[in-house]
Amino acid sequence: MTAALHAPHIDYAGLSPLLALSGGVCVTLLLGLARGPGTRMLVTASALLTLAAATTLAAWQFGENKSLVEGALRADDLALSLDFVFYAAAACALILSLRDPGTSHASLGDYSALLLTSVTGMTVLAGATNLVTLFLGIELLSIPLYVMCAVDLHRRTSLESGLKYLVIGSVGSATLLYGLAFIYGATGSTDFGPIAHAVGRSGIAHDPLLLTGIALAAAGLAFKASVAPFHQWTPDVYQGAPTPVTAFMAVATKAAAFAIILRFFDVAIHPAKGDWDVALAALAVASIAIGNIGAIGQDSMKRLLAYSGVAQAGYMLAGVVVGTSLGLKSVVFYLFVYLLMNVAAFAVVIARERETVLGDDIEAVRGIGASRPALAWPLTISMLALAGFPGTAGFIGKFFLIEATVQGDFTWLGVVIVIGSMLSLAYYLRVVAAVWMQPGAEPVRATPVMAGGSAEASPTGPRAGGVQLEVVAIAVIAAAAVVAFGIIPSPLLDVASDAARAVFG
Amino acid sequence: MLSILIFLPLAGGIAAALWPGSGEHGGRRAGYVSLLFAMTTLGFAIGLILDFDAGFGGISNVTGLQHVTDVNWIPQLGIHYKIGVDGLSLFMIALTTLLWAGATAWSSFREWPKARNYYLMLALGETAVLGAFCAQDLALFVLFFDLMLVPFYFLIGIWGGERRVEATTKFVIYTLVGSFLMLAGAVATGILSAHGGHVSFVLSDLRAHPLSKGTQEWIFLFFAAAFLVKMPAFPLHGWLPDAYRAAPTPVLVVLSGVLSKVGAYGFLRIALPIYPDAAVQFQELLLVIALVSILYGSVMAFSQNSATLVVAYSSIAQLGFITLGIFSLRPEGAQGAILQMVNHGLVVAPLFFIIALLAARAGGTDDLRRMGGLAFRAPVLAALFLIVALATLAMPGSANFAAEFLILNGVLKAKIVYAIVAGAGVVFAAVYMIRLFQRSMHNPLARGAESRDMTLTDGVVLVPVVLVILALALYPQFVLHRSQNAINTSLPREILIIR
Amino acid sequence: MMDIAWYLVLSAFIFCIGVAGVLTRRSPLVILICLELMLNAGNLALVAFSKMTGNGDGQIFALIVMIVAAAEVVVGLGVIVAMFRNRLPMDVDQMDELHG
Amino acid sequence: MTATAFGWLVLAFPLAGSITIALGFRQWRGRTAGWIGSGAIGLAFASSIGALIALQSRSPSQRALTSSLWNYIATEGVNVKLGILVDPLAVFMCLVVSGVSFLIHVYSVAYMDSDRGYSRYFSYLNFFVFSMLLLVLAGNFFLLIVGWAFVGFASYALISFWYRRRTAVRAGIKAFVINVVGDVGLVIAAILIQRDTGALDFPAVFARAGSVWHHNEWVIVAICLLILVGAFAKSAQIPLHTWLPDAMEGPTPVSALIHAATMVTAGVYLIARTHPLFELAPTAADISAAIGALTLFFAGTVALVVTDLKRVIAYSTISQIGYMVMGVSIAAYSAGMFHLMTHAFFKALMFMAAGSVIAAMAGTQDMDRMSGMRRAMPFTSVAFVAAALALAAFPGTSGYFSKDDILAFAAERGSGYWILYVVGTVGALMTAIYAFRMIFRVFAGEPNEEARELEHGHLAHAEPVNPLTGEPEDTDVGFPGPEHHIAEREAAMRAPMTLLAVLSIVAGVIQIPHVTDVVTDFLAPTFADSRFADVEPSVGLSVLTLALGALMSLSGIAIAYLVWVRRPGTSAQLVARFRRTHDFLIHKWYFDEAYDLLVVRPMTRLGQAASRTFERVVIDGVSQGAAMVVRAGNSLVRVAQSGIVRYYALALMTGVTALALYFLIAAK
Repeated sequence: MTAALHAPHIDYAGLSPLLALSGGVCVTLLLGLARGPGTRMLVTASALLTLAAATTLAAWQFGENKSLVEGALRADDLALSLDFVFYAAAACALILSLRDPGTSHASLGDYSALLLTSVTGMTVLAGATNLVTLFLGIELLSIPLYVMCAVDLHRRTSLESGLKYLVIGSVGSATLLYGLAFIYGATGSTDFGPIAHAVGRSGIAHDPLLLTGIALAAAGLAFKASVAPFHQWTPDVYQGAPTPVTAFMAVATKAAAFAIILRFFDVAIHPAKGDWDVALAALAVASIAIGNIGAIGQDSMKRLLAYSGVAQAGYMLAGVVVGTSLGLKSVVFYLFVYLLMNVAAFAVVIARERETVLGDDIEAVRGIGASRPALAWPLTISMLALAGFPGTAGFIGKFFLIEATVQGDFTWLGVVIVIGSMLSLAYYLRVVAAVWMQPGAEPVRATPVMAGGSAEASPTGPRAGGVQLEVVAIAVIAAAAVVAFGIIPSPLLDVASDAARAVFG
Repeated sequence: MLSILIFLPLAGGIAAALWPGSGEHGGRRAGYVSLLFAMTTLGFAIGLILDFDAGFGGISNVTGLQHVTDVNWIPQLGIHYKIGVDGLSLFMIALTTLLWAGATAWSSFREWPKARNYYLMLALGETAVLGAFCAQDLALFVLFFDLMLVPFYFLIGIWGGERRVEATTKFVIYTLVGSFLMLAGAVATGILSAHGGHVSFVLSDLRAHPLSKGTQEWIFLFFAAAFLVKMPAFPLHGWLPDAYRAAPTPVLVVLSGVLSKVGAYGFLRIALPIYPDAAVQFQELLLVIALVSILYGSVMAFSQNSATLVVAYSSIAQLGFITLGIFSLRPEGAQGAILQMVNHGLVVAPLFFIIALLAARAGGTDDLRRMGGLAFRAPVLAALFLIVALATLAMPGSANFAAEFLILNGVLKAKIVYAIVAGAGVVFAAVYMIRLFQRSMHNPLARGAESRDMTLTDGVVLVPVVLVILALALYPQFVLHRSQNAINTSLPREILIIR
Repeated sequence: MMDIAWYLVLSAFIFCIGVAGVLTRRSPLVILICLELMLNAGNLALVAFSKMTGNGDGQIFALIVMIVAAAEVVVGLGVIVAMFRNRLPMDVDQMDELHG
Repeated sequence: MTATAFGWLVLAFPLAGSITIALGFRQWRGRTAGWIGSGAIGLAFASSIGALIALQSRSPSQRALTSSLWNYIATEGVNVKLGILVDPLAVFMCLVVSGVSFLIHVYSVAYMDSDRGYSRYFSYLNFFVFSMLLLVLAGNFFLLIVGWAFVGFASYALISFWYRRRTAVRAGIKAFVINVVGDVGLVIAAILIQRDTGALDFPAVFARAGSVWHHNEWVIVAICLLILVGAFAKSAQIPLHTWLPDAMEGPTPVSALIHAATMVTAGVYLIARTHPLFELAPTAADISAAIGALTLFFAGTVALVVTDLKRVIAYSTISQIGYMVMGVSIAAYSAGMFHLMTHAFFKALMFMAAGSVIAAMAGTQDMDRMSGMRRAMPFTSVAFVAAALALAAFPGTSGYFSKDDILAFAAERGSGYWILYVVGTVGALMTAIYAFRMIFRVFAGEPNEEARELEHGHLAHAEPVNPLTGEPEDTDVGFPGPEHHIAEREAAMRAPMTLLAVLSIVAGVIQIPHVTDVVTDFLAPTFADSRFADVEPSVGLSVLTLALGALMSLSGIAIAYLVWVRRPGTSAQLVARFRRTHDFLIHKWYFDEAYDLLVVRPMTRLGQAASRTFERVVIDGVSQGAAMVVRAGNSLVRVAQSGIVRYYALALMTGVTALALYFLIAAK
């Protein structure tokens, strides 16, 4: 088809969440210019309002699957359902950074605005049905993150993580871009629909151009989802970045990446499934192995969670490999769960960072079972859920993924997932043991330190939730949700099913 | 109705955890609260037995599933919340509630650090086990089966003895390796037996659409692994010594009295009915494992110095017998296995309580070399111990013997050689149990040990269990009669025909 | 017109130069430049293809990429400046506090 | 009342007694427990007589009655009822068991006085009687096995009754384990029977046996051999006899009751009870007879040299049971049972007398330290002599007729069975010798100082020591209690001894060949189905046997007199002459040593090896190995995670290239 010269028809209703976000970015930036005691609150409030608005609009649009802007974007249930994940993650990140010393160096407006921008990028990415919007979305989500990682200017590790993310990220995007270029060249279109046609018509078997393109693009996307062997930036960046940012990255970026991976593989090049599924399966196995093995014996909680994130990405990739409706469903569901599990864990890490001088070291959570039950339980639940214990949403998620693999004739991959989960016990249980089964570190008066202590931190003591109520609250709510959805998963499953229906009809 | 039974303990645990009152005083109160709930649960179970309809002694082919609750829990995954009782689960439930009541009572008479969490975990454990015994949906069973681990992980890890963290980690990882494999197997079963149609994990549906032989085989192996680890059986018992030594007495009681049975139960409830071809295929393998477990467990048992480990290894042997009975793939064998599951639970629980009492008298160690002559001023304790010991070694006249008689009967009819060798196991049992009894109770009084009789509170826990043992010894038919119908479902026609 | 292959060869060549640069050079600035090279290799390919297929999408794509590249450079320079302010070494190999 | 009702009563009384004594062990003061126990057994004896009368009132063919309480096990393929079988054989055993038990209970009332375990003792003893009666009344194999195991337990409990004696404990576990071996044999036999005949009740099994198994087919032979394992374990026949001598650790009345009169003869009863099976498997029967003969010879030789009084009697018991086993195995059923009865009388008496002597010796059992008790203990010596005469089969005594009855039957069977006849006769000679060896060494000769003390009326009281090891003991072991004055004095002891003495001498008259065949006639209904029912030793053979028996017994006594009275020191010379032989005998043919070497040690070794090596290396090795592999991978990943960004880029590009290459290759 040829490029349309007439003004493209734009469905503003469908676009509304995007518009809301963009507006919010501007407003937040402006508010940030105001000087005064309440500014921080103000900025955060406006950012939260923006997210709230976007969420409402997304909810309003939910169900009508339509394509916007000449098929450059789609506002379908897959995109929208994952939008919820982005927004929730962003909201949590905002609240968590509310009193975060690390991120406070940035002038207040910028930080929140950058966060919102990144969210905007994710929204675009999730809805992208065109190579251009795909690339645009990825960059729009990444570039603000580069900054946010480095935002804690006085901390070397923060800058280091920012630089690393930037360099590797750019290499990744370049690769992706190159791949997209090839695909465009091979199929003559940037729209997923026509690409799918082209692929379906000629198959990709005897078109080196397309093959290379897909390989490069796959690598670029896998990179964003921190799938091995493109994962190596993850631990370093996660550890170096301010913890709220890490939390946001861990959850939202992964969700966004999987959003586009699902759409790219299950829509654009789905006809060629037979050619790429084994390759993806290999990647999945690699991530599961490397992630789980790497996480063992890590003392930095953030690093541990980073590696576990790699492993979890492997699990979810298995859901992509099968390329079925069930697979997509399971991935979407798992992303929801993944959000909850990680937010709970990170919230606890943040709380302890600010209460002790131990930073994100596992020592910081030692023995909190006795001293801080309000933190101990969420952490425990999230660890058990990540390990896939029953009674938590994590169990249902794994169950679902395995079901997908079996149904998609990739049973062996399901077994690999299971084996991975066994390995993962070695480090998840280590945390739980530290929490409950070891004497607590003696109370220490906290002072601001490298991992970001907090001015108004208080000694660890029996006073559960004494400080930083919002952090504790997030942890508790997320953990509660993990258990709740572990017992009544149906609501989430319904959303996931809608998402799948939007793609596979 | 049944759901109440399952979740009553958990409710009690939560109530205990939230009950007002501070310090160890509050802990005490928490103990009594959860004891009250445990007792109520026991009452429920007894009621269940009383109105259980046994059918006509196995003549009717009805599976005899009763008090069924069937809610379509997670329709998207085809998981039903389907629970029910039949002759197979009936006595497992009774055993569970009885032992848990005992364990809770024993605990509530003593002080515990972090008592509230302790009782919460104990109660969660009971709920999980009861759930596993009631579950009539494969996914649900797997869920409860894995859920069991959580409380026990904490119970051993927080309130255990020396090297508890290593012990509990080893225990959980060993067990979960099995359970996760089982999870994969279970999912595969559900999907594949649906043949592209509507997925359902309800056991009856799964029985209705058997899998192809090849599939059955690998899935069966996964399940077998899970169950054998849980029991544990010979090569997979690596977690047993550490966990048993580390676990606090009440936990140990339910761990070896009930949890070990879940494995055996799983064979009868899941493995045989759903994978009949594989069961026949691997009969020899399982029989060999069972036999080796018997011999190995016995030999280990009479070379241990720690009383706890003697009983620990003895239970490997005992569960070997149960497995033997199950995989004789004959009704007699299966019946014997069911009876023996109940018996073993009943004898092993008082044994561990008694060992705790002995250790208290021998200066806090369960080392047999530090015991001796303890019967001197403790006639009642000695008498109870003697009764339990004799029951454990399957003294003819005990229900254990009735069970072993049936098991050997089944095995002998299936594969005579195994029966003969298993006979040696019976002799070994006599050796290690009598050795245990004599080393602790007889001989001159050991230095540093003092002989005093048990207290009333100990009696409250011990005597009822012993009375049940005696009652069953007089009338094992009570169990056999009610469990007979269940055999028809556990040993589907395929197996009987193929055999 | 010229055979499309030549354009591709050239762009691949540029891409490889960029990659080599990223892999070999230790100064963050040079690395940034090499990244630009890689992106522009992509652009070249896009334009070439757009010429081949005859629709404008590729060129639009290229335009957008340029903007993105600019943004990337800005951020990169910002980070570098921050490093400079904190007297951190201008050597990516010494930024290895985070590892393991 | 019917015979079965009486049968249930026979069981009920001892059980009730045992439970009563056990539950009230704190209440019973003084000898109450003892009298309760004796009373219970007395009632049981009365009920047995009731059963006898009720049975005799029926026509001979109607004398096998069954009765059952409830279904014990009823499931597919297995059906066990809690049922008893009352027939002449059972009643015969009931009479002997409850009768002798009653006397021994009475004896114990005094003998065990002032032992701290008094109530426990009688509770156990009553429980034993209950078990023994259960064994003989059982109506099916399952219940038989139950009783079988119960008596085993009771014997164990009474052997290690003084549980603070290490030797007693060791003896107890030995007895228990060997008995369990027997049980297992019996169990497997029962299951095999059940498999083939589909029944466990005696009448049904015997009825179908003929149609199920061919004559002497291997299955039935195997079954019979398994039954023999059980029988031999209980009746202390080679090779399962080693527990009986050690069982002498128990109180002497226990030795009298369990390890002489009743329990050890259960094997004989079992063979008699299952005779239809044995007659189907003559091979097994012959093996059993041969072993019986071997045992009686072996035990006789050992009894000649052992110096521990109780152990001499123990070996003589083994030897006598050898006779009985031989008898019932060659189908001389009534003869075997008859000898069982007489032996119960005189052997119980002999133990009682020995107990009184040991009491006088303050617990010492070593004959080397005894002599000249005659004047100190006239009553005991008379009783002992009476028992010894019967044991030595002195013409006219009970043992004389019963033993020769068996031998005569062997002769009647002819051919190979003559060997048994010869062995039995030689055995008789040895029996006479060792029986009177005891008499002469204990009662004849110069009184030792205990004897002299006693003549002046006060009883010796040594420090309590373990008679076996000689190591000192706390008096809590019980016997002899601090206030222990029983030798000769107690009426409660004298009465039963007198009665048994009379019986030992005269009981023979009820079964004089071809004159009074009371036992044979009484048991006839039970063995009516036997192929040898009408085989009876001819007059000639009987006379020959009796004559030969008399000769043997007299010459035996003469030899003993010669060696130990006439020419003291002869025995020492003999020992010096035949040192090898003596060692061999004094070590009881090295059976214990062999078992220790072949079974006990290897097992313990195996166990230690398993726990030390296998458990550590293999079982833990697996998990540790897995952990090691993971750790290795972990360090690998960490090394790759160098922290240097350019390497990450390199890895990334490598990954890309690999992926691209895969696509290009795989697609081709």
